[in-house]
Amino acid sequence: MGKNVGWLAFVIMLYSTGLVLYSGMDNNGSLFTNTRLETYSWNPIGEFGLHLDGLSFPFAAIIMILSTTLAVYSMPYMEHRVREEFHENKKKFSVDALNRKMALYYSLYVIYAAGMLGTVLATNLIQFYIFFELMLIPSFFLISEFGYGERAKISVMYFLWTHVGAVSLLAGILTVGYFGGSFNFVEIAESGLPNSIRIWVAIAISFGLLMKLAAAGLHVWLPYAHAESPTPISALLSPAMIGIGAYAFLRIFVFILPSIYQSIVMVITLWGLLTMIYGGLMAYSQDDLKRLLAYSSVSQMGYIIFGMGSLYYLGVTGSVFHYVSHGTGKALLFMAAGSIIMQTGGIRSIKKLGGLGSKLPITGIAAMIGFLAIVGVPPTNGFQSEWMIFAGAFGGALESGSTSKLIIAALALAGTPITAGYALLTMRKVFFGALPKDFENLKDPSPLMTIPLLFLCALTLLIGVFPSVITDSLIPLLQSTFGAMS
Amino acid sequence: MILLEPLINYFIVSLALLSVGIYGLIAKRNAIRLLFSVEIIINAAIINFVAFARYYDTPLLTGQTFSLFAIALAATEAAVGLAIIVQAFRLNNDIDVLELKRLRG
Amino acid sequence: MMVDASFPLISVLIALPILAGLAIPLLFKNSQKYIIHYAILVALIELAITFYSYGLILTNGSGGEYNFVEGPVSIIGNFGIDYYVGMDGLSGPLVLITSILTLLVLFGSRDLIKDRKILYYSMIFIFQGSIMGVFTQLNMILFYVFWDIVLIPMFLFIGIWGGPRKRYAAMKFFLFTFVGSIFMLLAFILIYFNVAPHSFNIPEVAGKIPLSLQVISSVLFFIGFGVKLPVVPFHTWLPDAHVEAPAPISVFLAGLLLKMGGYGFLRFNIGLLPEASAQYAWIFILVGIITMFYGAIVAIVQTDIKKMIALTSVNHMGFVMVGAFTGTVFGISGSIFQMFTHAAAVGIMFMLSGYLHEATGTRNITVIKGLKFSSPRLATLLILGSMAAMCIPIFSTFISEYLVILGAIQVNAIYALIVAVPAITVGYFLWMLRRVVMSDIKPGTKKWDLSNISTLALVLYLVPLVLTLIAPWLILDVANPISTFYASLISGGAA
Amino acid sequence: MAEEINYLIPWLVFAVPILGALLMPVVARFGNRIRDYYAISTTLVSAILCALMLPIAIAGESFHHQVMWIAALDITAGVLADPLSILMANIVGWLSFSIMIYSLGYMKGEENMTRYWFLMVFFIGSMQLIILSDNFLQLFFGWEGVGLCSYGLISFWNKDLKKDYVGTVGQKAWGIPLAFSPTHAGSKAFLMTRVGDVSFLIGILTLFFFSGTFDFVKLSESHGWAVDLAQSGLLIPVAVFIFGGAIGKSAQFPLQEWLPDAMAGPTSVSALIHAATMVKAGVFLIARIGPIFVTAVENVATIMPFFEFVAWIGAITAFLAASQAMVSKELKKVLAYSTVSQIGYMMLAFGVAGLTSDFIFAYTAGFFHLTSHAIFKAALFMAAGAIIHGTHTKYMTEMGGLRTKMPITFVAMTIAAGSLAGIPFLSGFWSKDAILASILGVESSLTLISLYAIASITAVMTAFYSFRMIGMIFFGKPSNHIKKMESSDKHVHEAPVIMYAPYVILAIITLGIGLTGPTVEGFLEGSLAHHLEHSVHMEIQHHEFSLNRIAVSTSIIAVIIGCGSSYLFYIGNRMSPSQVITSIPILSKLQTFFENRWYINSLYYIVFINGSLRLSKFTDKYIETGILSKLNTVVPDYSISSSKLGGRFDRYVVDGTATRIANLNLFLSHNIRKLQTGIAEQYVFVFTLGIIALIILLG
Repeated sequence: MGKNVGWLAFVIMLYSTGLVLYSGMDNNGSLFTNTRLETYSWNPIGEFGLHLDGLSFPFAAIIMILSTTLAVYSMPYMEHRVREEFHENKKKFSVDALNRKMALYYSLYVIYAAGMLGTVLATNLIQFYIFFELMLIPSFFLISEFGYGERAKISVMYFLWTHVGAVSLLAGILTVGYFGGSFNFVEIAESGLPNSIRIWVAIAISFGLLMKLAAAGLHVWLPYAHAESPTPISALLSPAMIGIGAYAFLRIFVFILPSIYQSIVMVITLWGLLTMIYGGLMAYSQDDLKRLLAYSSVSQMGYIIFGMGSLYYLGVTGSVFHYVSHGTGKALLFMAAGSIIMQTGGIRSIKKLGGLGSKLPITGIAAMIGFLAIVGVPPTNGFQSEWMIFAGAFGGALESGSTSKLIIAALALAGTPITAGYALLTMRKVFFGALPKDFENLKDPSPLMTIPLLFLCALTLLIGVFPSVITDSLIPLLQSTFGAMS
Repeated sequence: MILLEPLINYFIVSLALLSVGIYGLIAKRNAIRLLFSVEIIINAAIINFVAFARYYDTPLLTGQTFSLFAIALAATEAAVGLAIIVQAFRLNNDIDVLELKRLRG
Repeated sequence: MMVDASFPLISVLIALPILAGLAIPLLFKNSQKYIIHYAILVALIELAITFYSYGLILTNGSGGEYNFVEGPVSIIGNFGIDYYVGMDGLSGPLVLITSILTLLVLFGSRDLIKDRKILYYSMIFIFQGSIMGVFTQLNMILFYVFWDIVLIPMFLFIGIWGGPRKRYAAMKFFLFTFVGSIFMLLAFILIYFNVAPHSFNIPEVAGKIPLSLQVISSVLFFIGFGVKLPVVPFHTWLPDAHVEAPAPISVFLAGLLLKMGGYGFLRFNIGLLPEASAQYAWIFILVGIITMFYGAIVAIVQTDIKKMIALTSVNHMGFVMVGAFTGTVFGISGSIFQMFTHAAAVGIMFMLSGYLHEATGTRNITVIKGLKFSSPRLATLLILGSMAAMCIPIFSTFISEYLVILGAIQVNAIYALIVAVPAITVGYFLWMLRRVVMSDIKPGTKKWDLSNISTLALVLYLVPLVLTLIAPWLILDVANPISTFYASLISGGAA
Repeated sequence: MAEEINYLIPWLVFAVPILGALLMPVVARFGNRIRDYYAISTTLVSAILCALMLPIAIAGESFHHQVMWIAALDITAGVLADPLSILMANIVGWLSFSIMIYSLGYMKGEENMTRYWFLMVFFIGSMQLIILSDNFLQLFFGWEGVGLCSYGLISFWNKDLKKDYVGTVGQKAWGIPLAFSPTHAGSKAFLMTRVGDVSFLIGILTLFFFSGTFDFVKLSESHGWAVDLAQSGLLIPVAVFIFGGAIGKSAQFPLQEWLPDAMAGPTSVSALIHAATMVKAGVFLIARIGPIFVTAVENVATIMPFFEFVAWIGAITAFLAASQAMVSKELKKVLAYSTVSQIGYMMLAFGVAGLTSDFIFAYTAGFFHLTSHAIFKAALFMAAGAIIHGTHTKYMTEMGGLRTKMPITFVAMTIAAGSLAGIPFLSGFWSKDAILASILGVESSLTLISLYAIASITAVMTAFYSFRMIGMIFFGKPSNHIKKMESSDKHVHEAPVIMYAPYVILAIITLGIGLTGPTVEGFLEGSLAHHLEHSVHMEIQHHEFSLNRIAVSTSIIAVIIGCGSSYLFYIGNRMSPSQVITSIPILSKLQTFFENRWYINSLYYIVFINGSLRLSKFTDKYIETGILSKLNTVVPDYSISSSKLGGRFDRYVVDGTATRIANLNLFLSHNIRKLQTGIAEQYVFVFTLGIIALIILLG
């Protein structure tokens, strides 16, 4: 079907998004309160189930929405990329080669989205791990096939780093699964774990997940993977994929191993704070636009980790909500970066760019809203998630009455202007100021790219003003779990 | 019952014959002399057979039947030995045992 | 309630290939055109019988004890050597993979083996028959007999159709295994004499061996099967044998011969000597772990792709070793499952290395460049194959590996560290893939790619792997009863 | 009688501008003229709606309507139209309407005006949202919306051309340049207000945790939260943190550096945002939460330190800004500094309200000064815009003798500047006098004296710089810049009608309030008293308006000294100011100190901006590339080398043993072979030896 294989992928994505949204809000119209469960027997390991409840709905919804919009966005972008690649290694360009490449791209793309969705809906630890790896392989191929620079080396490094994390997660999961009685989330009894094992389980699982979440120290792979992967993929990779580490963290620690969760909360909060500050600082000294966005993802993941460490239901809601807002915001930014790269013929260094605001208005607006979402300025959903995270942090600190936590919460909040700093700095350097002379004839990319941009802007603002879309089903669930915990 | 000679005497005779045969084998270089000494050794064995059969196994006398076999055996062995010696002589017209060592390891 | 078939099923399983093999020289004296079709036909029949028998065991879940037992028919009366066969949860999957692999090897050898076909195909069938014999024999001596019959065709395969140093490799292979089997025989004899009503039959002997004897015979078995399983000190024959053996044969070599070692450990060490195995389990597990790490680390630096894959199978066999001696249900069923999946995973890799040799004329990883451009189909299959070998969750090698690790964790949580081995495996496979597949092509390399049929043949390797991922109960339902039985033996012994 | 106005009006006051702004790009399709009129009409509609709400304020009731927002946390969004917010809404509404008309003339001929109108209308909408919202969260929405629009409008000319720079280009303080491009100034404004908002957020969230709600009405009704806060010693910090938001937004002492640089934006923007509305948002916030805190606490003593803090911040800012205004050469910068200083006054008033027993008096003084300042400062800015538009320069030194060329602007500007200076019978005089009088009411004498001293000195300085400004622009000889313009027949002409009409009207209003000062103050006191009684349940003692003699005398003396000295220098130019300064060394040192903005700006840059950039460079160089990305090279190399070692070990040791065993066999077989010599005798000999050995053994 030639080049419009993209539309096929788009239709598939749209259908599954519809399913996810429909199953989210199916009973008596009240939004997202019902939980949807299907199980199949997979006998020696437990049962293979797909479960959509308050916690997994926001993740599933954002993953599907992002992949649908990016499916449309990547049609013109990938065609441009493939032509550029053919031009690069001087091979004669033929239409069927293009079709084959696009078909390969879209097949990997759909598997990648399915992998992510699978992880979020899994009800069984092993099934979760299988999707966790399944998610990794298509992205490995996408980077090695369609990336920039020495993509082969980078994709191998990316695969290895994440795989080492995944393997340590596997060790943790197996221990939990064995001592906890079974692998199904519902049946795992935390009491089964002897307390000599607990520390090791906590270390193994959190090491694996924080590697995935690119927390400070374990984030080395992220900037390389993002800078070198094709933009639609990094737009999907950075918000959706590394955020799944947060989902796993909540699902495993908060819901299944609450007592271990309580013991490691302090470490998690501090690590989140460190990641926030570290990611933000690193973003200042980057010249490559995509690397800067990668470091900003590291810092945003710091927010999510910090939210998870607040041991207060509002904080955790905030971190889940921040996954959503970072998802839309960061996707917007990467798409804007993509359209800049496409229009300026592959220039990514900020020093060479400038004054694009006048020539690329829609990209400029989208980038602005994307940055606002990350910084957490009210009309966008970034603010909702931010105030919830910090309300949770303060709530947790005041509830436990420990002033040290209060100071950490205040410090974290004081750290937010760093994000505002690099956001405005990049905005100023790329979109305002003098327009370099060879960008005279630039104009906004084809509608296929601008419509997704505008759609995501609208989505960001809509969720920003009406957050109940996400929080209605999430908060009661977390309130009951945290209630049971304390 | 007639007084039988004590078995040991027959035993001494065959032992003497045996030692003569062995000495012949070891000392002599001529192949035919080797054959003689082998024959002597076989006869010593036969004496033993007969003696033992007479003393221990009177009704069946299996020993004596066996000595007949042994005599036949000695004859065949002599024939074969002579054939080999004739061939050896034809090959290197000398039947000195020390020379015939092409079969070593 | 063991199952019994109407006709002597196992004897047919053993006799059919051997007879077919012997018939080949007679049938195809003059024209060799139809030899491959004949061979495939025989293999298909064999496969059908195996499926039938396996299905019977699977349906009424009687993996725990011996099925299709053909009573002890004494061959040499007073020495206790009698023909006594049966198939249980342990030998079921292995018999299944044997017939699957034979069919696939025939497909593979169709275009890789050109000369002296008659001898080749007859040897293949004799090999298959004897392997069937090994897995189903319940009499120790006959087990030893079939054990050594297997060596002959393999020695010929490596010796005749092998690579440059084929004589050295064949000799080394034969000697290593043969010496190992002597120790095994010694152990059999020791057991024979120390059991009250002298007998070589495993069922009769089980449970009556005193502890002191158990220790000695477990050491002897260790040497015998260790050589076969390639446990670290005795593994040097494997890389040489694989490098020299032609591609289809190394599929047989890795796929089936190594399993004989594993089968031996499980059947004899665990089955007959539970108390000794329980007491010295930690030594065996330690050796297994050393094998794993050693295989993985040495594989990193190999330049010949076949040697690398050989060392990977050393690594995977380490898993079998560890799984067997954890003495837990998960561990043992995991090691059986690992034997099944490893055969398919390494099978495809060896066939691919054969085709790689065809395509680029060399197997040196550092020399081959840009396979992605010169032969795309081969590249994709190579990637999928290495995925299977890396135990990535899309193939069932992951399930077997995780079962083994789970079993190991049950024994002692420290063993969770063996999770690092797959990480190293992933490391060197990816490094190999990067250098071979994804690097830029040197101008002027000729384009060569797999024909449709051979691609189909290779994909068939992956089918069982994906099937058992989706439905692991296909194997585990058969393996579980026997592993629970063995686990009870071990825990009984150790407790 | 609150019910009869239907409940939609308060919602529409801010909904109309916000939705109108969002539709701006669509309307722009139909042509520029339609777009301009559309923008102005939205502002007019919102202003009229505010006027409709006035009867409630006069009657003294308040109207409160709520709707569910985040159901799970039962957070509601709502509208609270009580006398305070209605008065404030009207001031903002009408002033922004007049500025919109002014900007119609001022921005004629500029490109991408759609963005300008979008931001202006959106700004007005979010300002109304701040004023009318009934809870902190919704207020925060408006709060950040206003910050966003000011960022957009300050960096409106985002091509960063040299002419749009604010501040003289060459000037440096401690190595930090004091000239900023519009986009830089915009980001600076946004960042500084962002720091304020962060502390505001900390305050709200802690309050939310203790009280479980954001609603003002709920906060003022149940006082449990205040008791818990006081117990855990967090009452003062929470209040201070919330006040931090006001400091950021209204450019008070620690965070005042962004307002002078916000002049990089068009003057109509400065008029709207940096005079009339945005900077007042902080003051409005204190006016909103001040009474709540006072009533919530049993005895006022516990909250006293907070109000003292507010008063002192106000006083310091007033003094600081006034000093810098005296030396600034740029027209708009002077006005900016004066705005900061006047807001300092208002903060001082609201702070003092908390300190005195009679809360209402200082409260109305602050509010009265807020209204009067809004009016005359807007007029000043608009007039300044007209002058800059006419003379194409922003430096007062390049102006002079314009009173003949721009008579109307001269008259209006002098009235407004006079009211700023506090000339009697102008609105500024009454409101400043009320503040000075309210300071006298403070209990503790020490704070009273010091605050009063600072307030009066600032009054002198204000009088000085306002008349210096009038002198430099309208009196004296025209500068050579003007002469050059005259020669090249680009005459300095009066501003068009559409530009000078708004600020002439405002000047007239200032004059009107000036004449009827006491009655206006009385009206305000009445409605605010109602507000305090109804919405905050504070008991108020009504008292008759009386002119405080000391306050009046000090303000008159201050005006005489200030205007007299500036008259000498600039209007009558008896002495040239530069001579005086060079002759007295202290004065010249002071001047450079004030010109360099007390080095505060440079301090911030060195510590925060350059500090964090250097820190990020350091982390990037050492931690990131130094340690972490080494991991990517070290780990693979290490594993490869160890595997090489393993490979060699495997090849030689393990394989070696196997070959050695093989060689051993060969060696043995070789030697044993020699034993078979082929000589028969030796065999027989050995044979016999064997037999003999056997016999011995068995024997």
